[in-house]
Amino acid sequence: MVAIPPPPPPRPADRPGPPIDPARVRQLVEQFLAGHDPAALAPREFLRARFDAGLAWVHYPVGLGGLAASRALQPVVDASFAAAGAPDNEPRRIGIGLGMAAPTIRAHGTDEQRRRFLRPLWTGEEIWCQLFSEPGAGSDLAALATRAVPDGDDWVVTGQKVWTSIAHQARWGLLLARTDPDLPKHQGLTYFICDLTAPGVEVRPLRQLTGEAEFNEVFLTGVRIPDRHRLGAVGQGWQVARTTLMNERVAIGGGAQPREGGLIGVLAQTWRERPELRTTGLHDAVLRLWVRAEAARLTAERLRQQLAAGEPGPEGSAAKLTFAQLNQEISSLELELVGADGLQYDDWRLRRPVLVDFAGRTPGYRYLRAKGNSIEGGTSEILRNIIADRVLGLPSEPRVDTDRPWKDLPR
Amino acid sequence: MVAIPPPPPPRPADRPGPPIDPARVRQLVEQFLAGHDPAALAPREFLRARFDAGLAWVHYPVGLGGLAASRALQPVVDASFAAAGAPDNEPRRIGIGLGMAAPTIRAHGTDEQRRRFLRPLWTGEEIWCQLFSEPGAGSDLAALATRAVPDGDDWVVTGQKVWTSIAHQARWGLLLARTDPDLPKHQGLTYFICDLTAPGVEVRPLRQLTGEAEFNEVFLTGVRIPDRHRLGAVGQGWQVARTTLMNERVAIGGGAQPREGGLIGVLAQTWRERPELRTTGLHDAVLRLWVRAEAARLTAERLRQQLAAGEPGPEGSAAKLTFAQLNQEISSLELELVGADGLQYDDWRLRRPVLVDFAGRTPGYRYLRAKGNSIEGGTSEILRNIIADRVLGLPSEPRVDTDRPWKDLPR
Amino acid sequence: MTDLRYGELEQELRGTVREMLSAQSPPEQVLARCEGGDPYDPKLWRTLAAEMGLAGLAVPERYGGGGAGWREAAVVLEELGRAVAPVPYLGSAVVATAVLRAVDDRALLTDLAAGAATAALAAPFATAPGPPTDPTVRAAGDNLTGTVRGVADALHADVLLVPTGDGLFAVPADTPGVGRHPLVTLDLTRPLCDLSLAAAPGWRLAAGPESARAVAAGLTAGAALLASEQLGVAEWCLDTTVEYVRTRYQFARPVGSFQALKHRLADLWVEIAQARAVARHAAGCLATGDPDTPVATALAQAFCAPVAVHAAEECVQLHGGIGFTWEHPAHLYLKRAKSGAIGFGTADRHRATLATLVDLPG
Amino acid sequence: MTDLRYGELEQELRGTVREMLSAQSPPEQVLARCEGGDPYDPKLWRTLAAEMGLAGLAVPERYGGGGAGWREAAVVLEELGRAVAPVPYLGSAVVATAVLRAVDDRALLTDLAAGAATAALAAPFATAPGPPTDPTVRAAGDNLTGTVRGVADALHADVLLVPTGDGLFAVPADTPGVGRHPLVTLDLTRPLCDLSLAAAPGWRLAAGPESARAVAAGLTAGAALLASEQLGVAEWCLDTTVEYVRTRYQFARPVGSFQALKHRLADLWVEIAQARAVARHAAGCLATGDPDTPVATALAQAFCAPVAVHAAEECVQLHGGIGFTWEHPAHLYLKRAKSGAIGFGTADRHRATLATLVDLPG
Repeated sequence: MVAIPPPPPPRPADRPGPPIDPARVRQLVEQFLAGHDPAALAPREFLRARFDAGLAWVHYPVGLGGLAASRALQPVVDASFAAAGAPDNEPRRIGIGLGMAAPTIRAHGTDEQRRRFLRPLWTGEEIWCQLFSEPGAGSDLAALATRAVPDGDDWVVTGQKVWTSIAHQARWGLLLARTDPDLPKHQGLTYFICDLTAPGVEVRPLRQLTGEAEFNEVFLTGVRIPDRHRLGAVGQGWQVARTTLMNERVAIGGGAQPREGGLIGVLAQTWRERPELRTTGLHDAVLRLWVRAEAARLTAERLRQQLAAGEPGPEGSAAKLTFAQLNQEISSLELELVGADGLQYDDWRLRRPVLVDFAGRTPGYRYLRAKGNSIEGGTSEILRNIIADRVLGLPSEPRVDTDRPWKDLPR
Repeated sequence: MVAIPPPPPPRPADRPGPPIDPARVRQLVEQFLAGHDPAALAPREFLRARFDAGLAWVHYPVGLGGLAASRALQPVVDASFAAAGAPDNEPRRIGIGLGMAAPTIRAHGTDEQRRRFLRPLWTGEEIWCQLFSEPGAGSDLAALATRAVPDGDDWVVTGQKVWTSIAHQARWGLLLARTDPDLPKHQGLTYFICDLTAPGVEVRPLRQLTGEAEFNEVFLTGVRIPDRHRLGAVGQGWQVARTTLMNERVAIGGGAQPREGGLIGVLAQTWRERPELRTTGLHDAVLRLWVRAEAARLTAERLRQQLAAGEPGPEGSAAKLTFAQLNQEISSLELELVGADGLQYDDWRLRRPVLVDFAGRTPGYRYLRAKGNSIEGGTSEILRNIIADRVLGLPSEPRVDTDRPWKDLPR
Repeated sequence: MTDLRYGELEQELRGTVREMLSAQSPPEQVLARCEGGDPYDPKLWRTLAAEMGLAGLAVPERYGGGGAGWREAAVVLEELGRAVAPVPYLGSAVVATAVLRAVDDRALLTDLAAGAATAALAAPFATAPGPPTDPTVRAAGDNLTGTVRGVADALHADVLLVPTGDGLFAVPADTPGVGRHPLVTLDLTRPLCDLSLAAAPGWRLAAGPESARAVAAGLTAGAALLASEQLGVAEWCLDTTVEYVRTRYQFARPVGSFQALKHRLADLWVEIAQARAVARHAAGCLATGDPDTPVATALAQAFCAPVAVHAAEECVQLHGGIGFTWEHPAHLYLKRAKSGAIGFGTADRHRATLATLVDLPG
Repeated sequence: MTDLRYGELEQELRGTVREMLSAQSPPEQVLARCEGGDPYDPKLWRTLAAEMGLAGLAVPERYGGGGAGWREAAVVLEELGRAVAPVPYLGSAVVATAVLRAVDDRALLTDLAAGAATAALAAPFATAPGPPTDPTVRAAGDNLTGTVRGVADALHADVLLVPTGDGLFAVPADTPGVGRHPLVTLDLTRPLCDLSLAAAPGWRLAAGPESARAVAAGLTAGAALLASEQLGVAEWCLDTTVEYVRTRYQFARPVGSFQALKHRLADLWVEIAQARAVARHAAGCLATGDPDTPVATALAQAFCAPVAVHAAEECVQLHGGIGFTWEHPAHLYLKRAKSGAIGFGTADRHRATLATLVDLPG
């Protein structure tokens, strides 16, 4: 639940390897499979070997799970492995590691850090979480208060983080902490890799209005982090965090959807299967949402075509904004459509899901969970600010927080 | 098209007269009518006599057309005169005089000014207009640039005013001008009564997107205004203007409406009379607007009941906001409903109407004219600011314009 | 035109109820009760119904009631909505009371007025006022058999008012043959249950058209006055949000100083001011038996229900992360608002009713 | 999935058209033409149609056309919408061209491609694609009699394509027996007229089902590509508004720095980005004869028409007083947008079409 800062400056690319085409990459997978029978090897061993063969994420550098190849080849590799019945690394379960930690470590880590962390990250042996948001720093992430104080070769960290997905299963956390409160807020931050098994780390479930606890609060009390687990220079935390957050936004942008993919499909199905619920007024409402959902789908598709053609557009923030609005309106209408059935819920007991299951539960759950879509990963208000400022180039509001020492800011 | 400043501090009431009840006031009207036969007297003579009898606006002081009676008695008086077939002063035609000039002169004028101006204002012999808005000072009225420079016993005024209803027929204008550009913007203003027949005053029609020119631009070039036509102290213009604008808001709040009064009635009538236009989708849209229009009507009625009971509520700004939204949405839907007929317009020729005739023209005219409802008399954006600041007490935005000399403000 | 203001006595009543509720049942405590699995607060209900005598507000004085009528009950409901209070006021003191007034049942009305009994109409909470639907309970003599799904405020009621094809019956809720099966509800604060009757003995309150009229009176009163509860829900949501954004700082400013939020909250305030007029009109019409009551009731539900939902949704959103948590009571209001938008029929249903009533045919 | 991007050639085409339009027909000049009573700009049309060869973009190469197809014509329409240009491109180069392609009329297509003639389908502008309606013109031999109301782009056309109960006819517009009666239109920039035919001689282009198919092809192309014109209208409105609020100061700040306006403009930008994808999809489907064309077309009109209206309304509102004046061109866009929302059927009509096409029955 954080603001998304401006995109990072492009980092010098890792040395490109020799040109590789789809046929070549398929050949490499075949060669690998010839030497590594997925049916015979333990999944973890198989994945480690795949990483070492450069077939994990082919656009990563050689030696770090990749072939320095084009990112566009990755689906070819994945499809080839899937066709062979090979185990995957359960990408949705380790989404934060793959989507946010890996690009950040790749871009800002030392060689030692990249060697140490990327392999078990990719294989799923080590799960990652993000320790950014705080109770007092949500949209205004750069105002965060968790302190990191140097002590010998360590940093001693104290503070509270919230909205931390999967922290209860994670080994490592991407931690943003304040190392100099006398500087303006963006300048006094440093980025660390925090061992969640270290003394002083306490993870507590954070329950949502759905009854579930998808997230956690993480209390850090005198946690010692060795300086070698600092990512980027002291005071450069905000720049490093940009990489993490940009990749969060891309991750939320999501994959291709068929027509009626997403919640509109659930609504349409109910409409078709339960004619007794239909009224002329609700018919119009269903059609209006269908139109908007289809427009949003085509817009996401257009964005994907542009990205694939190397023409990134600014529609990413817009896609998330629209996704939240539609999910909320569709699930709200669904409850009205099902009427009396909508008065019930399936289960209020505290649960700890790793993934959100919109389709598998009741209309009431969808309605409630969708409320989070406009808060998590950047509120809709912050996304509108981003579009207004960066896409439309509208003048800034008067700012009162960027030039003064962090410690003097009202809060 | 101006912002509405906070309400003025209550002015010490004029001396209250003896208590008067409805029966007594009816008796006074009867006595007056016995001496002044409306069928025999010229309307103007009749109205002058009525004013002199204190039966013009009974809540005004004795000698200024009133009886220092309760305002609630005015409808009794008006009804009695109407029942006798007496001429009225065409109140809609002289609305600015009655609604804005009169209360301002009454509250801030000298005794001489009140004696000079109120009688011909009320009888309709002298029409008034308002010279406030400027091309560069719309929502931010207090930033206006028209300069008034003292010269002997006169002020010499130069500047440009816009959105001036009825200036082409008016004798007098309520003028707000800058007398000290070195002061912060609210402090350097002075309020004048401007003779529109004076040399240097040029009135030009200002055409709207409807094709009509309801308004005017007024160019003031070295116009001399005697100091005795200054209303209030030098530098007190903003305080005086508050009285004018508060009364504008009350005037826009308007009278009681029956169910389906206003544009919703036009839409409902079309719906009923032209069944061939109906579709299920439009049905829902019509019903939704009917619900909102009826809610708005009840809200206005509640406000009126509160005002009548001496409990003024803050709903005045809200009523105007809602009125604009509903007019715009209803007229928009009406165009969609009439379909092919909506592609036509009645007449684009430049006309100079004094009153807006929503019901008498085509759906296209209603659609276009309603666009002005959210601009004129305070934009909807300014009204939302007012509600947020004064009703909800939300914190102010950072201000950059209130403490610096007007001449140094960016514009 | 009905009087749309609040009278002095109504304002006093409001003050008393609000004070009691904030002392005895703040939202945090309601949340704690919900977590315990049974939100119903018998002590609170006793205070309201018996000690303060508010269950009898709409019961005629000759039966020991306040004789004050629906306008006052509506004020109580505003406060109950504002406190998201888990008591069966709407079901017993409004719906059942209106039913019993229609059949002029001295004994039960006297018990209700005294707070000695709580009653519930055995109809699904989602039932809109309107033409009667086929009853799902049949009577064999005075013994009733059948099921009614999703009934509000019945779980702790003493007496059930049961419509059947053979008239309206009263059935003591603890009679053998009466089963009450609690549902897991979206709204944690208004328990629903399925009723099953297996030859449960009762007694007839009315037959034929009088029975249908009584049920209709109950549903109309419920729908009309639910609007006031919704108004209270909306008011709490707006007030709480305004307070939060005044004190929550981001970017070194109170977030309530950001104009986009200010405008949204201003729009919400406008909606709520309208909902107030609409709800007062419905209560006023009901109180005076105004012929406009059916229109006023349908309007109230078509307008006020969505306003409450909108207010609760903005409350959650503008609280940011904290509004999405279980520990903040905002969600109790969201769930109450959204369920209330289905209770006594959806806004869509009420717009369809209006189409007929005000001659805007489809 | 269709290609939703703009190709390089399309971007070049856009640049050329935009440059020409901003030089030859800025909005201020369009306004001046409208004030003169006849907005049609024959010189501009000659430049577009004959000199730049854009009228023939969708005419097959064998008839001297560009053979490029509908995607490129859609780009031209975006620019024409952006310039609110008073030329009959939609009527002649899209609708009539699609009709003539359907009947493969070499002679007329050749003339259209060369810019030597302008044609119009004699159907009311408000006609949606869909089942054919009863023709209002009847044929006696080759002589046509009847009236057609509210026809777009026909006032200055050379040839009228007239559907009758007896097939589709071509009628030279200057033939005796043809009356064209200009209407006072809401949209000042797209003239409409009533056509009256009194035994006007023509020749038959197609009979029976082929005639109906040709008319349907014309209306579908018109509806699908009007979305691109609407996109252009919306883009101009957003761009112009953004530029205005950047430079208009009130309260010593650019009004575009006020967050409420920023959020509204951000929302509008999001809508327009969606309209772009939707309009590209419709043009792409039309270009490839995709079986999804009917859905894409109905979607395009259901979505893009309201976006253009919304953009134009925000443009007027956020310009404050100046946006409400005649002298600022914003109203030309408002009128074009609102009339376009009726042209080829309203969004409501297209939603009803979608209900059938995507199996969401009422």
